[in-house]
Amino acid sequence: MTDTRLTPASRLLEGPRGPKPTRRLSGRNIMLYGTLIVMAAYYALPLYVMVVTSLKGMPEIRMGNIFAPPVEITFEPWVKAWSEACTGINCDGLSRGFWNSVQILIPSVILSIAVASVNGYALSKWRFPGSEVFFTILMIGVFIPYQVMIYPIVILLRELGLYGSLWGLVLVHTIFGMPLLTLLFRNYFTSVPDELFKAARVDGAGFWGIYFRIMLPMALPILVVAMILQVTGIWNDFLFGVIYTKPEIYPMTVQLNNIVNSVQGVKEYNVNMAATLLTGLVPLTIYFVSGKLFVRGIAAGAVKG
Amino acid sequence: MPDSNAAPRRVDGSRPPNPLFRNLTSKLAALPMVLTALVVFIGCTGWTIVHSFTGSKLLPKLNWVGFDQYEKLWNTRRWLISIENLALYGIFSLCFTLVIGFTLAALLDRKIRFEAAFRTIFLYPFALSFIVTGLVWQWILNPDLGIQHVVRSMGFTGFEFDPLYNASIVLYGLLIAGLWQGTGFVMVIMLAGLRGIDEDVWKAARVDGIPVWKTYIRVIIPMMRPVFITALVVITSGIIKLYDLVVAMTAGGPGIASEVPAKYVYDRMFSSQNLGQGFAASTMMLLAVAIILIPWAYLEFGGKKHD
Amino acid sequence: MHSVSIRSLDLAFGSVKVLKDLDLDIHDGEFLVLLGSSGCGKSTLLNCIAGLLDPTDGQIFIKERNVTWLEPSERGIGMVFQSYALYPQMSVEGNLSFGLKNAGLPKAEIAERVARAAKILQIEPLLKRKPGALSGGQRQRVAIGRALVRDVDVFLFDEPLSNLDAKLRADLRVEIKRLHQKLENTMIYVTHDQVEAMTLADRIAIMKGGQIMQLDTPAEIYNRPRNRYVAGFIGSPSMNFLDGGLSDGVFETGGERFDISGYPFEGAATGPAEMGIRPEHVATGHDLDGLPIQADVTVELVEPMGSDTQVWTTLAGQSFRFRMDGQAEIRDGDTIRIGIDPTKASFFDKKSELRL
Amino acid sequence: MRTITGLLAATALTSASAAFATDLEVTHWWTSGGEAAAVAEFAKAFNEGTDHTWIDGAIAGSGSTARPIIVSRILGGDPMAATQLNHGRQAEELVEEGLMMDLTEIAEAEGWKDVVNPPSLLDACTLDGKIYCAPINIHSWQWMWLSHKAYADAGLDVPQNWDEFAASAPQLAEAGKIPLAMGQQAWQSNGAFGVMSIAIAGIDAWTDVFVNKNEETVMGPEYTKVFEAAAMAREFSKDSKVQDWNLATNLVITGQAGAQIMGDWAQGEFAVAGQVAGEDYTCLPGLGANEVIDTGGDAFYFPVNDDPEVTAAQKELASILMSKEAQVAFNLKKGSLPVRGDVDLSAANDCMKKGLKILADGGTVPSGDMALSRDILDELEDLLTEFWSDPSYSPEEAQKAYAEIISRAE
Repeated sequence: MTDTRLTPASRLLEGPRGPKPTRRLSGRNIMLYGTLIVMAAYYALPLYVMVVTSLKGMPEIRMGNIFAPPVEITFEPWVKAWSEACTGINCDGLSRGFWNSVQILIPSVILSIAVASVNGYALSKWRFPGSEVFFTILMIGVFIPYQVMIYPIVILLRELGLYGSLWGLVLVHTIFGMPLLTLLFRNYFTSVPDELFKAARVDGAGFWGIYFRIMLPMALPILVVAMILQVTGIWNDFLFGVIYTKPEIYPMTVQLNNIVNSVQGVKEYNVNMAATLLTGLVPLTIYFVSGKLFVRGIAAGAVKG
Repeated sequence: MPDSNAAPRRVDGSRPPNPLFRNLTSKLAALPMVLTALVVFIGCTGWTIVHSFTGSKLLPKLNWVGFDQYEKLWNTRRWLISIENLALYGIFSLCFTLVIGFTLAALLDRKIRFEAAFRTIFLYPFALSFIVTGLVWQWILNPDLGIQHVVRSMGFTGFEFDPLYNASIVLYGLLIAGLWQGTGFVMVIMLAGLRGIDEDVWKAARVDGIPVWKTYIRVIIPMMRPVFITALVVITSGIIKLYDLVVAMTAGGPGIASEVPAKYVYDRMFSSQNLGQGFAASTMMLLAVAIILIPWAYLEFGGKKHD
Repeated sequence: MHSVSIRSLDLAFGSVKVLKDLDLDIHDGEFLVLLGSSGCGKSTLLNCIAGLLDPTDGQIFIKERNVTWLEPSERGIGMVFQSYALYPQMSVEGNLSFGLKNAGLPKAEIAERVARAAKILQIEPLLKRKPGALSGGQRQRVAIGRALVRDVDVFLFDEPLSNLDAKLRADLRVEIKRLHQKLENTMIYVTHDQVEAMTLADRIAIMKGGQIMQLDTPAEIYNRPRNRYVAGFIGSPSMNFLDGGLSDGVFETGGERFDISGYPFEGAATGPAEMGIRPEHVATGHDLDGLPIQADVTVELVEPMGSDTQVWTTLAGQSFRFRMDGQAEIRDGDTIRIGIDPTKASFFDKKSELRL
Repeated sequence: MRTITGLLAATALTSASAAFATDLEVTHWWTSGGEAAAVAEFAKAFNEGTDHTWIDGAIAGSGSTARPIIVSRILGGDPMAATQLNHGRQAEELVEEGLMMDLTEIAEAEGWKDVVNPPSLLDACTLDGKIYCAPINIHSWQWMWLSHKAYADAGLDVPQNWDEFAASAPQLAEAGKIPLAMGQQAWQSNGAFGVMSIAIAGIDAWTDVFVNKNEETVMGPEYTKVFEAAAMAREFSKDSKVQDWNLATNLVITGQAGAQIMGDWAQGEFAVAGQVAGEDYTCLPGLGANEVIDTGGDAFYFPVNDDPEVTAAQKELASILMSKEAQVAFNLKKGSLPVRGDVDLSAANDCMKKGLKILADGGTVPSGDMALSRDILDELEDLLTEFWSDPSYSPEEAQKAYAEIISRAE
């Protein structure tokens, strides 16, 4: 992405564009940073509570307040959440779901992004009569609550013979990821100059040639956004995972739900928090690592048109 | 690159090809989208609407009952409360998300130090599922353990803050958690929009002596219309689908004070085994969505001219 | 032999007609410029020739072959775009060879052709660079090279110089002209810049509203514009128009009577008409001798431009401009005598706007 | 030599298929401490008694979380081998659609008709003379659990019936105890109300409402008393800020709360906590007023499966679930009563024995699950959970709304 003309947005992304605040400790600066710090506290508090709690023992939790740092740090809850917590008669914690989640995640992310990017490409560069109608239907689909679709999709998957299989779930993720991702890719590819597309056609490249050789290599910023959105969405999914598959391939969130909701005597908050953090680790890592690319990609694709 | 589009070399270009097969590959490539739109979104929606006129219980059956399900729906207190809740939550959530999201973005855009750190802190909740969000906020808001407990133990024994156990303020409890989870993403969208605005605009405003806050309101925000539309789509679609958070935090309680339509649909379909009723409620939700969206979608996508 | 022929071409986007029953024949090896202001349909026509837009009706022939419904790559054309449209992720070499690879040419030939094109355009040292690391002029050379390697019959240029600054534009213009001299290919060149059109073209087609107003050599278009639109469009500063009436070798305008008996009318020479006279065809000083039309005018505004000076004034109650030598000393308020040679003027019918 | 190996291989093959080990997936929502321990007994009996393996498909939450998953799986054509469902009307349609396996053959072979007590349990599994489910246990809602520690701390005697409890509640509250522990979930509010109806309005009035669906009785004086009592209970439980029933039970176990109205499954929690009936806690069937129990309970259904191996294994599972040993082991852990009248329950504790005695005396009523459709039950749950959580909701209003819902019941 060196030709700045092609993605005007990226040119403008190098740094903040707002007015430059006066230096030093002016009243305005105090207010600015003050507001930011107060807001940051609100956002950071739950994570802090989760971490702190997950490192405490149950007696300490019962006594003290939830914001106090642990007096005695213990990793017991983490071990328990990962490999010992029980649901029903299975006592192997989250570990059994982790690889299932990975197995679901990878094909779902790849397929949903592949389909949506082709859609976005076709909608922006190869419009055909009615293509906008289908797109509008997809856009309205963004707003349809999943609950409405659960039942008909059970029937649909049954008729396709995919019910209960990993591929059935992958298909469901692809379908429900399609509207938003298609919108992202469509907007992004629309911002790619038509002339580039025309040049490629004159050069004899067809639909797939242009897609693979020209468009896809240019789509890195939006691919990052799509990937982040899909990884979080699919990793955090509980409803589809539990309804459209069976226990051997239940995702990690099902175990999380089981750990959090099966109370054995008293609620083990520390184990719950550890389980929560463990489940959130994959998407959190991705956010911490690629947060900057995310903002960039959004600027390049999501906010236009 | 093998290319079916360019492959059939026709010597004679005098006859127009069948319009159906013109750029056939692109149409084939769009097939998954077309099928999804037709079969899943239109088909399943139609199926739902049709079955809302039946007395289906556990299994979908075509035993017609006319508008009975709708009549029952609108006579059900829980449905009415659900709608009211959604409307209230929706308005608050929409306003606060936009305001907070924009404010944070504007603050981050003011050449501050540690921008990346702040941005990450504001955004990370978006990586967490509603189950997690619900769990942690349920805990922080728990009067016997969380904020209320801590404040009381500091000596303010009269302090009361138990939104999850008080029917009249439970929606605000949901809002605190919902905003925590969702504003980060909107902030990023806004930030991206702000970064897309030409610096000359700022210069012009400074030359004209317009105060900063006024520049934002009068100049910058109007320029960010597409950004706000994207944000609006993201926020409203989230509001309409509001379900997981409620289940994770309050399960609709206390009593039925925090019930929402999506939960009504789900519970009626699967727990009460009254599919017809669930479908009727779904249809009403779809209708509401259609009334709001179709004119907008038409303006936004349908009316666009060729250029 | 015609290189490109267009027969009654129509193109409509919905109810908007962009090209209207358009006919055009381009000779082999000709440099044709499509000139017009934005929205006149010139780029649309070029896209139709390239096969990037499907016409609503009509036929397109390239080298006597009907290509109306062929893919762009099957038409034997190369195209250069305004924004260069270089593939950003490919090196210059990759950009040049992309079309050849798509056509399935053997590697050796691809290398040879790329080398040849690079040599012609003097971009050999740039071959391994990415487009982002090139200057505007270099990018446009690569873009031209991309058309060049394809070894095509017809080159299509879509405002290729518009994104460059003035100096570069002039340089590249010359280069394109040289290229044409060397290759002797047919070139169709779209621009809104009349200087480019005049300097480059063998023939210029001036377009307006999806139709060709005039198709002629630059000189013919400059000297004998077919209608008022072409007359006003070509020439900078643009032509002066005086509103009036024609009768018996006399043009009456704003109370003045001009003797125009020397003008070679093509048809009837009576009725309401407009007289067009280019600012550079207005005579002053010694050149006045013997001119049948002369008048004293008051200088209202002076624009010195170095080589010459433009003077704004009023003639016969209408705004009027003329050009003087750059060295002439003249000030606002001065009175000056000017003269017009009617044979250098143009007359247009008031109603049909056609040349008389 | 060749022939011998061939023969050996053939034998190995036949023996392998004869004792083909199948994995049977069993879904249920028993995930609390006592429940999980109980279901482990079934899994153990199945794994040890057959060559097959019990694959546990526990779904935490409650029936309302698990039920859609179970139903979707069955409809989706990829069902589990066996699943927990409350018997009664819930599964009726699935049976009618032919999605559930017919157990009649095995039931007749093992004489379920003769051993299941009360027979109503098996009736609930029967449709058109065929048996489609295996009843597992008898659960009754009609219990109040009282914490000895809480009363000792407050210096009070442990009450022996609802009226005594109601009288003691203000003093308990003064001593810093929550008089009545209640979870926030709707089914708990509804269940507790049902218990109070039978105890306070009496069996006849209750039967008239639930079995005859007579809304006039709801508006009658007996039920007025029930609603007044419920309003009192609401006041007693206002400081009980927990969601789950077992967290509420835990309040009783730890002496933070005086009492809880909850079904006999609460007993499993007391057992897991190592508490002894009569010493650490007291159980009052029918709130000590009307000593009856309903005979709801859990049942296992076996969705139809194309694979004959699985079908055979499903039948083995059904048989094991009904066996005397598994019944005793399971129910002792779960705190519920076995469905067989012919088992030895000498190991049972005080509370279970009370229940068994009532059962033997015929002091049973049908459960709400069997009497009303899930739809109507859910509406009642919505009503009562709202009533229970909103102090401004007057008993009179609630009574009217209740009557209205009953009037629509089929």
